[in-house]
Amino acid sequence: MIAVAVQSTPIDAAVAVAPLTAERSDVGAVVTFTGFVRDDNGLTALTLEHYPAMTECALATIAAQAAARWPLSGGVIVHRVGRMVPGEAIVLVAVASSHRSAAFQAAEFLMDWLKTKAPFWKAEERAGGVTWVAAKASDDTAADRWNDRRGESVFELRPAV
Amino acid sequence: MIAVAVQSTPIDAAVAVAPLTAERSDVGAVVTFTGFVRDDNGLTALTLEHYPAMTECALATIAAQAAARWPLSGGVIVHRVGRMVPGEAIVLVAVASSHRSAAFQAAEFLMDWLKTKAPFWKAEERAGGVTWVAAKASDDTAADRWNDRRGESVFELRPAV
Amino acid sequence: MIELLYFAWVRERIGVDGEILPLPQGIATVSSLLDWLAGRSAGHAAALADRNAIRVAVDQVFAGFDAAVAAGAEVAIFPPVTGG
Amino acid sequence: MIELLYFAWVRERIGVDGEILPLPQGIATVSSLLDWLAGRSAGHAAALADRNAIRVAVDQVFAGFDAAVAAGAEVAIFPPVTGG
Repeated sequence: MIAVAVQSTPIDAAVAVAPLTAERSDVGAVVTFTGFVRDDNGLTALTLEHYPAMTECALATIAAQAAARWPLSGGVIVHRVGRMVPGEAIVLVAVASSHRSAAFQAAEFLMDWLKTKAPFWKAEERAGGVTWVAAKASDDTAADRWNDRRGESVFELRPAV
Repeated sequence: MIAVAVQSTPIDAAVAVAPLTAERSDVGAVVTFTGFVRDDNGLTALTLEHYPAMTECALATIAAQAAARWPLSGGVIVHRVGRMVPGEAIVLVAVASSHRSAAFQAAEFLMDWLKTKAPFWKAEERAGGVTWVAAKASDDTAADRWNDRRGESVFELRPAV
Repeated sequence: MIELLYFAWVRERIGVDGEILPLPQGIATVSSLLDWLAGRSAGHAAALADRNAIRVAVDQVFAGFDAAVAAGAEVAIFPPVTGG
Repeated sequence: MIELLYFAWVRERIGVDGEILPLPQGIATVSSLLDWLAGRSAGHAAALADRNAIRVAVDQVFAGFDAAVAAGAEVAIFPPVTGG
């Protein structure tokens, strides 16, 4: 019910979001999040590496969690991979629901979990060279907001040291 | 910096949101909310009445509050008025920021305040006749989340009985 | 004179979009204005009977019932808003 | 045999995308697998030196260091994810 896609071509937001409301009159709210490459500190390009055998299943599992937690009438996750330049979209998440609160929460949940529980890695290109982006503690904190028994049993990224 | 518009013609989301990222590479996140007419309980049409002399100023004041509270690089509020049918968009809010959390919060804030602090009234048409929509306590509760000294001094809808 | 504007079911019950009236002596707040208006017709009385369901803007800014009104003001009277 | 896959700077430090190796006797957990791999070359040692910076998936599911590994498994080793 939440469609997922991983692609190396540019994301077309209008095309991705249109199916959520096409031919329907029971949808009250659509929330869309789009993440873009920023030219922070002279960044010239961003490359998204991923783990192809795992990625779509990880996205589908995250999507299923959202669908289980909120009454959604539809949704879509599109994640770009490969090399892109500032201004291009990296990721698009959109969810449709009867009510705005569910749509906002589900979209924010999807982004928080995508950032911490899907096998993507960002490498930044600048004049000085290429560096891998470090995971942010703030992203872990954001993702942990949504933890419950169900969530923790499905995903446990931290090694049990 | 947050553009506001009130119109009786259909809302084109792509046209409304495009300026937020056009020619820019410093925007990291865009969150868009679109509210639609639902065919709940046989609803056949919805008419939005407003107070023209006040509406744009009220929207601009709400927009200014959002801009003061979060680091936004841009935003847009488009509210439709007049008669519309199920499936049509009533309102679109979009905000751009460097960071996703600010964008999500500002979009949700704008919607909560639009629902409770802008001079619009909905009338629902069904086979049985036309009824005015009653304000929802849940919308007041959602809007009250964002109250602070600044907010309360700018808007006080409740009569001091 | 004072300019009154009515919206949604307040407009429907009163039966007009608005009216321009001389402001009587002694009416200096929203609350006393509403009391006076309620006596003008059965429609006004019906529209303004439940004050908990009435909201007001004075000169295009939301105002409480204790807000001041004076000649020359634009006072809009309406139910709680339901946009968005 | 066990199939190993490396991503991001783990891949760069080890110098290959992955490798298929015979699983030695006595290696039955992610933790012991990482200890064994770290001894294979200077690149492996550099990649796996900071275990707090290492995450693992076994058969395409995120796994803790105490997770079981057995012959036939696909074990992916990588830094904390940074997508979205």
